[in-house]
Amino acid sequence: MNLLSILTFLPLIAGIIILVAPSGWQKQFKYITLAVTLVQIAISGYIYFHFDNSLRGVDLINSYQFKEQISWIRLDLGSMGKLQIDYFLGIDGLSVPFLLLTSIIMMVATISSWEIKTNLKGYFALFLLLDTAIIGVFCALDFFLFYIFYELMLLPLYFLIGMWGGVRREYAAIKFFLYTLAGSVFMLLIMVGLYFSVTDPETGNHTFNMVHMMNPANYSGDSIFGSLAQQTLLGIPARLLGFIILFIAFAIKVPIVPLHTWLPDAHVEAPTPVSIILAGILLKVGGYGILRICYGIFPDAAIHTSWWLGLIGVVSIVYGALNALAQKDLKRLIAYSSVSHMGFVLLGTASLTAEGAAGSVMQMISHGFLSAMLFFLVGIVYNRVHDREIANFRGLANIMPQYTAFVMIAFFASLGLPGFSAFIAEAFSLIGAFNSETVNGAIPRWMAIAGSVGILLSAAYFLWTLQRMFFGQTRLMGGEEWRTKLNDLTMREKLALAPLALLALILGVFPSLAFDKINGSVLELIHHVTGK
Amino acid sequence: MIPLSNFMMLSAALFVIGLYAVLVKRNVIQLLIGIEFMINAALINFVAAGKSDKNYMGGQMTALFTIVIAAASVAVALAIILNVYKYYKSIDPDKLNKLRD
Amino acid sequence: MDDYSLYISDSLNGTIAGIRGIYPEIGLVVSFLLVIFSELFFVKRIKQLPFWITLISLAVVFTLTIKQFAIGDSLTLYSGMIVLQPASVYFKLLFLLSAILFIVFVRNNQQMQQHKKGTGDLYAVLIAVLLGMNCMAMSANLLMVYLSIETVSIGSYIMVGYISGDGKQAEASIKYALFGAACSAIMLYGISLIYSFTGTLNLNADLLEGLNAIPVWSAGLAITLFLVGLGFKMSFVPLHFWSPDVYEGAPTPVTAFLTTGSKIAGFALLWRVLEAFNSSGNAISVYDFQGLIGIVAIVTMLFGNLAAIWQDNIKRMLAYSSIGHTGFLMMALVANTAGFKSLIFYLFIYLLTNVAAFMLVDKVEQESGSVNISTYLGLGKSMPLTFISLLIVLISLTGLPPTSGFVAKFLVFGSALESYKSSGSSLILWMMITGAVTTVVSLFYYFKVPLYAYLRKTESILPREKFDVKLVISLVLTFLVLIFGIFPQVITDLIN
Amino acid sequence: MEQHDIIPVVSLLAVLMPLLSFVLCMFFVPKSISGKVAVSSIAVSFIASCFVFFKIWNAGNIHIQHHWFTLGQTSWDVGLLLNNLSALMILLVSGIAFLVHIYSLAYMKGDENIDRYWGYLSLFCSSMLGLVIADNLLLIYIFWELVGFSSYLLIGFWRTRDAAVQANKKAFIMNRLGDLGFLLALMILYSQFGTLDIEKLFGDGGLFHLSQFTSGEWIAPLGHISYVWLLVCGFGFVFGALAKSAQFPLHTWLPDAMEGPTAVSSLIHAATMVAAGVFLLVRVSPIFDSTVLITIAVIGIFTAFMASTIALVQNDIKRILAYSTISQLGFMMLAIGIGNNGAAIFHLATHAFFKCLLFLCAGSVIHEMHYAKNKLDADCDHQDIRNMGGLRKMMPLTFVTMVIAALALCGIPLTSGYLSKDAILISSFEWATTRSFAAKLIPYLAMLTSWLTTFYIARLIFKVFYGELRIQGDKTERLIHEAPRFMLMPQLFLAVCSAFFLFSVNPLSYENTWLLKVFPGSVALERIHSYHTVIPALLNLFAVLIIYFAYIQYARKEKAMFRENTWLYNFALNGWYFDEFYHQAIVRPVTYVSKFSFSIDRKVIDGLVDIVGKSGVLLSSIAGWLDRKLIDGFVNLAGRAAAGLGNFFRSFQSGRIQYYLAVMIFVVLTFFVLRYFSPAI
Repeated sequence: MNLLSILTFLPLIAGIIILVAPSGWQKQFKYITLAVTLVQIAISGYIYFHFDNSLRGVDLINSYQFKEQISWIRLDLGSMGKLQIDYFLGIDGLSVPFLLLTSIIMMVATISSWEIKTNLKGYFALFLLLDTAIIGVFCALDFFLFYIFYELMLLPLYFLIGMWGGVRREYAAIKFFLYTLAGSVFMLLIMVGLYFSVTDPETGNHTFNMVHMMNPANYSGDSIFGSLAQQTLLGIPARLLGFIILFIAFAIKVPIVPLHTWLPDAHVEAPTPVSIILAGILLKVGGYGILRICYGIFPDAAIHTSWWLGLIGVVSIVYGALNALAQKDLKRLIAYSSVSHMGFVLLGTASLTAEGAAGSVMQMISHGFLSAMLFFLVGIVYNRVHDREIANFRGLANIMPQYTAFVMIAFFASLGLPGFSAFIAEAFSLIGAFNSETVNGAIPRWMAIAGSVGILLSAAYFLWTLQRMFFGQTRLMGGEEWRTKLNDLTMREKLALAPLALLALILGVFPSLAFDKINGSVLELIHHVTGK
Repeated sequence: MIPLSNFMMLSAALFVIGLYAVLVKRNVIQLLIGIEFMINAALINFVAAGKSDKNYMGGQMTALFTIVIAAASVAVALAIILNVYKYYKSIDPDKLNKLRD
Repeated sequence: MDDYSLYISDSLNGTIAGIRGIYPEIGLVVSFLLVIFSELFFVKRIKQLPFWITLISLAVVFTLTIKQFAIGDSLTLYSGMIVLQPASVYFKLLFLLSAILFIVFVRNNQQMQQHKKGTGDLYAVLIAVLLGMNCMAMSANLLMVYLSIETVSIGSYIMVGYISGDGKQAEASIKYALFGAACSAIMLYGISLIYSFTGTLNLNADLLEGLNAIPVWSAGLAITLFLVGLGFKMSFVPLHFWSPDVYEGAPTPVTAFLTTGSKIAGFALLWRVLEAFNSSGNAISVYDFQGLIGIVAIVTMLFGNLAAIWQDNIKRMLAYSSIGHTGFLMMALVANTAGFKSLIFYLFIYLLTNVAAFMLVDKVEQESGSVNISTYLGLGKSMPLTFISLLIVLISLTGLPPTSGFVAKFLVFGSALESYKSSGSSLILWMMITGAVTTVVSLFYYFKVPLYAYLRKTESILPREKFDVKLVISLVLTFLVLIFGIFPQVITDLIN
Repeated sequence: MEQHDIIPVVSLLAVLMPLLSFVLCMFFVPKSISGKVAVSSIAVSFIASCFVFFKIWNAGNIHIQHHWFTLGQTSWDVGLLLNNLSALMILLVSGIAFLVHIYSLAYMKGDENIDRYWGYLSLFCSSMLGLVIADNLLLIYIFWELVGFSSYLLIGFWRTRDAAVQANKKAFIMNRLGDLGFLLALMILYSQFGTLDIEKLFGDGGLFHLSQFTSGEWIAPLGHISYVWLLVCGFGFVFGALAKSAQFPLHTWLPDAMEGPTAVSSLIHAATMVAAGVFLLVRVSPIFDSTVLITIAVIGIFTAFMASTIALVQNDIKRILAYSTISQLGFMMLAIGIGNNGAAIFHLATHAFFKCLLFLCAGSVIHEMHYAKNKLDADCDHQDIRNMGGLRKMMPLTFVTMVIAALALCGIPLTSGYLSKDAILISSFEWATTRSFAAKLIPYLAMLTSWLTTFYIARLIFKVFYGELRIQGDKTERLIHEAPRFMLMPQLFLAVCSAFFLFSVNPLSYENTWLLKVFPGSVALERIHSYHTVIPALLNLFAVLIIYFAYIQYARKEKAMFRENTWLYNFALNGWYFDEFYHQAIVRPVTYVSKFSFSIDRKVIDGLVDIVGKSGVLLSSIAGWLDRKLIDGFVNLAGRAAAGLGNFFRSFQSGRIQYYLAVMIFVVLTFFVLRYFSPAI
């Protein structure tokens, strides 16, 4: 049984066990889920360290690793030929870091789920279903399978936000669902179009295999997305339209500026563990999708639109940071800071340089750890006093010293202090963006300069918050009653925070841990897109 | 002999009268009468056109069947109207609007 | 007189030869008589005898229909009145399946069982309606079309008004009857016009020549009027007004049957007419069917999904959603031959999902008395099994991946894309885009149910869930909907 | 291990020992012995740097590298570059740090979170030492920001004081602004040369020298871009240095940084960190072309002049010294601007000693004043020189050492300050001879600034040590007594270092200081003999006059020559209103823009999305009421957005059968007419 399949379906089985188990076992559900996440960490750790860095993946099908390909659906559609869908899992440099990131974040989210009190059975079942869907998205190499896992992610999140969320949870949940579904339904149309354009070299009938979609030889002459047919849909060249629609579908997840308004609502209303997962991993699915699918399948369109992608990236950075500066609610501030930090991912990717792309993947990993830590920290305060307004707290450092230490680590790490992974990621994204004009002219230099303003703004809003909430004389809105409630970190909370801080530090000091795995695939992706 | 188009004119006129009755009448039964007018208009057409179609007698056959079916549908409709009257105490179609959006 | 004698012997031979092709219909007639007979004499002693007889006879007819696959390509019987093709056999199987599910539903429906008149007559009427549907699937002659539509319509008026427990059902049946009668009258007039223009009733080449000969607008008028009757059965946009009120008013099992059985019959007939027109020379010159269906499909999809947003009554919402699905299905029709397999698959999945949905809605109504979505507060926890399967069914109706609804929509999109490749008309593109947009809109009103059931709490005490046959059947249906989503080839290999 | 290999290991030891003590103090070691751990670690690193200094000075460079990570094709390495500059700096930094550590033992005794103090101090030392010996610009950038971060921690050490918390945020953000320039310069260099290794770039035969500048184009190994980018790269480095060394546009954070403990101010904001800017400029000096050098010189001299005018009127002892540091750094910038890097480094070294000494003495004075204030519990500011006076008798040793330092600052002969200041002034005069008239202005401005320096330091000395103690309350019994032993020892040692003999045998001419010989100036200045004698003489003559004048003014208290509330006085007191200007010009608009963008976000984009997506959740209740109103109307106006459209479709269901039939026929007929009789379809 292939490792990836075990990693993907282990949580699903555990989820079913929890569903079937008598609801009296409230306490055991937590421990079952924790055990599952620990096993997942073991497996993904094993995969990470047995990953052969020299194999490049991306568009070379035989250089994917831990592959598993079983024929799943063979529909005979009469004149439309046989529909061939395979259960095809495999990983390469782009997806292997995300497996480890997902398992770790899931473990931290489980620890933080100790605070959930109502309807534990439903909660942990949905939690594990979400886990399966996310791992599946990162491993799937068959577009149909990818789409199923991609949609499967929405259902549990809708209920997790909807049933355990804050005051306006329904509005947030339905808004999140509608946003993502709107993007993915049009992705379905493109997927159908691609399916009919691509034929599998071995079996000769149409296929969903993403890697076959990446190499232009498999496109039949008259097909819609065939590069030589130059068909146009609604006046726009078909391949460009396909790229734009797929990009929009993933951009909603990233999120980029015009399509980001679901993020603050979803985060503010979601319970802490869910917003940890939402920020830690869900945003990375968008970035991963752009790299793997948009850039992989439509490389020619990617070059044309790289200027626009860069512009959107820069706008996201600056606009997100400015918004974060104006927030009064701490969680909403961190949500907008995530929008700004994910802007770097887009800028790095649009640069189509090795530094830029590797920087953006590194930024996704580092932002995964840091945003999970930030949301967990906000959750700690919120669980104690049920208030997140920055203005209501002052001088927390005096009554919660350890908490302040972790907050300072998290804040300084996310604003890009060297020694932490975010600095390496953001610096190399910007260097790549700046460098791209000499290397391939993808995006102009001023975008890198405008992007670097984002670093300054992130320093501004993080330090301003630190100064308002943590330093100075202790004055709390809730007065004495809050002071008694605001006790310092418990062992459980430290157990969740310490690994994240350590990982951010280790990746900052030894970035080769991540870069060695990513380099091969990034170079192959750049070669695939720009031909250099 | 009278050309087919005259018959078609007559049936068209009858059809429109029936349609008018259906749309305007304040009484469900008169509405049914309107529908019968429309069906008879079709009958005229069938019989008139049937004259030229010698061998299959298509027109006559259809007319016969239509008469039988029209009778059946009217019977069912009247039974339902009876039932409606039991509850609504009126057969004005505008009154029957409990089921609406 | 003697010149007629030539024909009598031929037509007699034709009728005798034709019997071989209509065994299932004969079976239905026999079972119709049996049911009436058992209803009159034996019902005192064995209360549910009519149900069992109907069930057995339907099973027998099912096997007879499957045998009909052996007839190979199309076989015209009774001098062109009906034609038997594998396509119509598939449709017949779908009718039988929806009829069987209807009977089982009626058997477990409290409202029906407590009715003083008993359900024997209902079964008889059902078999008559089934016979009408089979004829609809096979008709090749305009008279046959009218006859079959009328049998099905009159039968369904009776079924809708069967219980007339309160004003609503009576009003529903009168609306259905009047709207139906008016539409069939218009259709009849359309047929008479066609007949007087072309002189023939058989849907074949010379009918087309006749229509080519006359000025284009008059042919257009005749065919448009003819399509009105057809539209009534399928309830696409201009002809849909009756369906929300009738579906809300009628008893739930009948609504389930109407939304599935008679709608599929409508599609079968439209398929038959299109197939007849297209196979005998290109019908485009006479009447642009593709364009009409395209526009109607777009408007129906938009209307069905957008209007459903406001509905609070669950049955009315499902009515609007079935209008939306009609629009989506017409996209498969536009792709004519290529679309047949996706059409049948979608219809089959739509049949299962809709019946399951209505059964679950009926169970919720029966146990908690709430018909409106807003009164579903907190039921999610107290009736877990019901609401989980209702959730899966609604997900399948929306078309989200793990369920078969997604595969169905995917196949229809595929066939539409295929037809776009061959014909290249941008109308099909707009249809696909509307299809995508309306799927997103449909998510919103389908998810109002779990929104109220799970996300909202209530203090009032809630009914416990009773584990009865209806729940078992709906669970089985939900399981099928899920399994066909993961392994669709189980079904598609059967259709070829 | 052969001779050559020990040195890098030792220098690495010098850097890592403070880091070890940072980790120990912060997490493991109890409060009581954290001081000893910190001092011993800095002691070890001081000894190590002495060893490295004597091995490296004038004996060729050492450059070892180790692979850090590969990214794409380029592999990034981490390494040590030990040349004369880094050897000198490593000695300077660890020496002064060692002295300040000893000083802090006494100064910070009794503070409740002392372990955090030692931790932060050790972190600062290790990052500063790392900055000095890093071999590639990325590593320098990393240590550069870590230095800024540790200064943030130390300024905000007493985090209950609001002023301190405001100050450290301001310091960090301003430093971060400078770092943007630095990062931009890095990017330009990387995109042109593909590497950031200093040796490869600027070493002899390095890549930078291969690039040609023809017709507005900068052709380099990897790419060719317009010449402007070379200027931008130069200005990037300058901008970074300006922020770190608190020069003209970005200097306002240094005076506020005085909120931190005085020991910290002395180490960081006088000697080491602020010197990092100068160090960086010298490190990358080959990249500057003439226009950039001119700008550096102008900024330097303007800052010097401005800071000295402000220092004239300040009353807080530490703020005077802060502005004096800014002014002296201005001088160093001037030296770099005129191409005499040697003079800049020489002044940096001497300034480090006497400015650190000034701060330490100020620290002792404040320490005693604070002690006295608590005893009298007078509520006056113990740092304000107007409350001090007549400390000569009570703190003789501090008085002596402070006077020596003051003399060094003014540049009076026999002190190291004289040598380094003269080096700068004379070479600026030599530089100006060949330049245009405007350039000639600079040396005279420099001379004027040094006189102003003499005046404000004299004012400080006389106000603090002469006259009577002006603190409220009864001053009968002896309040102030000499600083404790641990504070005095560093002061005495530094006083010794401020004398001339540490740097050159001949006290009067700067030419043959051992330090200058090693650093070649980037612009060859031919020596004009006359200047070498006339300028020092002129300078010192006036200096003595000014000191005497200040003596009369402040020590004897005859008559206040300067009226207090003139416009000019207030202008200088508030630091030329830069703070207010920045607040109005930058901080308020940025917060305004961010509030504006958030309102866009909430109203426009969210609103737009909601209208499109508004299919019922929010509008349903209102629309429901409207909907019932419309149901009876026959013709319904076209609905609003998607919700409205749904409403519009739904309102056809009026429930009346004839209405249905009428609409149905109407639609069928219109379709038929449109289809066949209108040209449209």
